[in-house]
Amino acid sequence: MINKKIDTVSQALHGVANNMTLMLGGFGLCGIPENAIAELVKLGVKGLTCISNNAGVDDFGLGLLLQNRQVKKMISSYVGENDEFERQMLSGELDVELLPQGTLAERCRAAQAGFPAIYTPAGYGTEVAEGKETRDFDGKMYVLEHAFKADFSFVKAWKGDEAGNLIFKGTARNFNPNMCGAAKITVAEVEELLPVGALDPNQIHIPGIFVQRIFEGKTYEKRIEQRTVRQK
Amino acid sequence: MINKKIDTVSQALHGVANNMTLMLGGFGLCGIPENAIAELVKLGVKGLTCISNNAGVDDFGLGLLLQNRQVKKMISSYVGENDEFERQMLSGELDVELLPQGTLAERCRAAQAGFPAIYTPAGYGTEVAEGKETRDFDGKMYVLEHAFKADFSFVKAWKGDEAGNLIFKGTARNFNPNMCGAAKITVAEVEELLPVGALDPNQIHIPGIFVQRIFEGKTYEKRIEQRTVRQK
Amino acid sequence: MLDKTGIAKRIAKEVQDGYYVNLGIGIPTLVANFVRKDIDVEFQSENGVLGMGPFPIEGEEDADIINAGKQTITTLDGASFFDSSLSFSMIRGKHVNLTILGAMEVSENGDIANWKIPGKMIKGMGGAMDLVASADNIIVAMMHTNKRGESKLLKRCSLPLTGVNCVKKIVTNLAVLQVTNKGFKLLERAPGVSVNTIKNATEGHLIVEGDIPEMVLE
Amino acid sequence: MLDKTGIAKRIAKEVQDGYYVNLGIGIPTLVANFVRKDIDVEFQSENGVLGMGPFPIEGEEDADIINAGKQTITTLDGASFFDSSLSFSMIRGKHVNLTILGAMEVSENGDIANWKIPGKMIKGMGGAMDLVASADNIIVAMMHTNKRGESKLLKRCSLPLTGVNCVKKIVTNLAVLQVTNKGFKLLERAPGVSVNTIKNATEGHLIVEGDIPEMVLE
Repeated sequence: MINKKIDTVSQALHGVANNMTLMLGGFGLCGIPENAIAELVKLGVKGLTCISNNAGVDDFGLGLLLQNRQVKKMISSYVGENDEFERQMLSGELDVELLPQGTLAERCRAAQAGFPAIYTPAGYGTEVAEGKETRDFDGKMYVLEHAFKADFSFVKAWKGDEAGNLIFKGTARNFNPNMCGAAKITVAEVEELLPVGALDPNQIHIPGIFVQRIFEGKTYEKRIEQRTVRQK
Repeated sequence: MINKKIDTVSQALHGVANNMTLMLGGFGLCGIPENAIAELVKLGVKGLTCISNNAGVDDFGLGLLLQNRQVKKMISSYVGENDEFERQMLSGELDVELLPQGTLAERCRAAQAGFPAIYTPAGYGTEVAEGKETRDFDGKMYVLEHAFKADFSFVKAWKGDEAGNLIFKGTARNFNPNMCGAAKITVAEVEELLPVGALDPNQIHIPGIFVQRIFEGKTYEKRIEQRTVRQK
Repeated sequence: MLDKTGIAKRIAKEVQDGYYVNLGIGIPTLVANFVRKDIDVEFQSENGVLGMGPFPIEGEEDADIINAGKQTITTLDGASFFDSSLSFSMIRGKHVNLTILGAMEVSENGDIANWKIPGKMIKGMGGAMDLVASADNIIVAMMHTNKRGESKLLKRCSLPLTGVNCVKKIVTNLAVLQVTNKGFKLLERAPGVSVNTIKNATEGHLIVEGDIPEMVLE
Repeated sequence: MLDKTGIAKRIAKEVQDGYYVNLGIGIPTLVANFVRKDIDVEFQSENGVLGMGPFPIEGEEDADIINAGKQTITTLDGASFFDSSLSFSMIRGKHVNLTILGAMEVSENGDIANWKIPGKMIKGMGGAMDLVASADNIIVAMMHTNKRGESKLLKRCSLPLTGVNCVKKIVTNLAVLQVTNKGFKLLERAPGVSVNTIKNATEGHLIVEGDIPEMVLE
C-alpha cells in the first residue's frame, strides 16, 4: 500500500506558490477544503487562478482569499451571494471566467481522465461560446471545451484512509471527486483519517491513485448558507 | 419515488426485437446479466448487434447467443477464450468491430452522459483509427469516437432497490455502471431487490434515474473462467 | 393575476407521473409544494442529489445536505447522492424529464436570458446553461413584466443569452404561453386577466387563436 | 538465456517505490511475485480493481473478484473497486506509473503489435491500446524470437499495430533494450548470452555502445 498520509496542513500545501492555478472543491460553502483555504490565507500566496464552482461568501470559504486580494482570476459558474466577488468582478479588479456548471465539472473530469477536450451543448449560442470552436453532431450544436490544467487540487472528503481512498458525504461530494487527479498534485483533507483496511473496497468513491497527499482537517466549521427549516 | 420494479424477466425484456442493438455488461463471465441473456436465447431474437466487452465462452454468457446464431455483429474489445466467436469472425459469418477497452467504456459513458463523441489517444496509428477523424491536441494525437446508440442496455448489479438504485460488487462492476442510461431502455437485474429506503443514499453506485426496469434474477451460476488459487 | 405561489401552482399541473424534475432557484422551488400527491415524481438538484424531500425539521439541518440554492434539505427513501459530473450526465443525457427555471427575458423563438445584466449584475449561469441546452422539456416561471412594467416576453432578448431556441412553455402571473416557431402562442389566461392585458404586456409576437380559457389552478 | 520467470524477475527490478503498476496477461503477471518486499507498490487491473493481492486460498475464490486475465484474485488492505470508465481514467490520465505487457512484435521506433494475426488469430486488443497510447512508461516482456526462430524486434512491425512510438524498454530472454530514436539500444545481456547472439536475433537496428553488462537478477 502506498501511503499518502501527511501530518500537518502546512506540509500538505508544500510547493504552493504565487501565480499557480488551483482547483478547489465545494458547492457554496458545502464540502469546501476549509483547512487548505485557511492555510492559503496564512501563506499569503498571490496571483492565484482558482477553479471552483463558487467563491464562498464574503467572510468564509474562497471569499477569504478574495478579501485578501490573493486571487487574480476566478473560474466559476456562480457568483451568487458573494458581494465582494461581484464588486471586484464588475470593477475589473478580478478577472472572472464564468462557465456552465456542467462544463466546469467536465473540464475537471477530462483532466482527471486524460481527455484533451469535450463537446458539450451547454453555452452554445451564448457569450460563453464566443471564440470557441463549435460543431454539429446529428443536427445539434456543441462547444469544444478543453481540459483544465492546474497545479494543485484541494478537495475535502468525509472519510479517507492512508492509501488516499476517499468517501464523501451527502451533497458535500459535488465537484470534489471530479477534481481528484485533475491537477499535478491532489491534496485531500478529510474529517476522519483511517488506517488502511478500514474502508470497504466496494464503497470507495475515489481510489487513492488520484490523491497524492491526505491529511485530517483540524476542525470543520461547515457554515450553512441558507438555513431553511420546517415546523414539526 | 418512481417504482421501476418488474416481476418477471420476460416482462423486463418486453419490446426486444430482431435487429436491435443491445449493450450487455460484464467482463468475461464476471458480472454478466445471466437472466437477460437466458431470456434472449429463449426469445430467439435474431440479427442482434451486441456491445459487450467479451462474448463469454462457447457455452455460457453471450456465447450462447453466438452458438444460436442470434448475433449479426459484435462490438467488443476482446475475443479471448471463445473459440466459436473467433471461428465465426475469421470465417466472416459474424461481423466484428474490435475496439480498445477504454474506448468501449467511454462510448457507453458518452451515451449515458449526453456527449456526442470523445477524443481518445487509444488506437491512434492503428487499424482501429482507419476512417476515423484524428486530431492533435498539445502535440499528441487523438481519435474521435462517437457515442453508442443502443435500444436496450442489460446490466447486472449485486443489490438494487425498487427505485432502480444499484450497487455492484467487486470487479463484477466493470462496464455495468457505464451502460446504465446509455440505451433507450436500461434493464437491470440484481441478486437482491430491496424496498426503497434499504440502501444508503451515499453508497449508491448508479442512481435509479438511469434505470427503467429492475428485476431480481432467479438464479446466478456465476461461472469462473480461470480458477486460480494458492496453497494455504 | 397570479402571485408567485399561483405561478408555482399552475406549473405543478405540468408535472406528470414518473417525471424526474429539476427545479431552479426562486418560483420553481415552490412548485414542489403543489405537485399532486397521487403521482410519483423525484426532484433532482444539480449539486448532486436525487430524491429531495422537504426542508428539515428545525434542529435537524445538516450542512452537508443542501440543494443548488444552498438551502438545507432532506432526502426521501430511494434518494441518492452523486458527484457534479454524474449530476450533469443526468441533465445532458436527457434523463431529467422536466426543467423549471426562472428568467429575466424570453424571446419569441425560445431564447432565454437569466444570468447577467452587463455592468450591473452578474449572478452567473450556474447549471442553467447546461439545463436549457439539454432538456427537451423546459418551462420558464416568471413575472410577465419587470419592475418598470416592461415586457419580459420579447421579440429578441436584450440581455446576454443563457440558451437559444430552448424554452417550450412559459407560465407568468398573466398567462400560460407556448413557444412556437411563429411566436408566443397564448394557451391560458390567469384568473381575471383579459387577452388585451396580456397583449399589452407582451412585446414579442403573440398568437391568439379562438377563445382563450382561464387557468384552472386546483 | 532467461526463461519466463527470469524475464519477470528482471522486470521486477524496474518497479519502484510508490508505483501503481498495470500488468498484462502472461509473463507480466509473474512480475508481481518478484517485486522487492521493502517497497510499496499497488497493482491495478483494468477490469476495475486497484490493490490486487495474490490468488485466493483454495475454496475462497469469489467469481465476482477477478483480474483482467479472468483469474480469481484477492485484494489487499487499501484496495478499491471501480467501473471500467474510471479504470481507464487512471490509465489514460497517466495515474498508472508503469505498464508491463507482452508483444508479438516491437519495432525499432517503439511500435508494438500484440492483438491480431490477420486471417489466423484474433485475440482482440482488450485494454492494451489504451495502455500503450497513454502510459509514459511501458516495458514489453517477451521472447526475443518467435517459435520459428524469427526476430520479434523488427525494423518495422509486420502485424497490425497496437500502438505507435510507445514502447520504452524491452526485456527478453536474451537482453534488456531501450528504444531510442536511433533504434534498439542494448543495455544488458542475459546471463551467458553474447552480444553476437543478440545481434543475430535482432532484425531491427541494434545499438551496441561499449561493454554490455550481464543482467543482475537478484
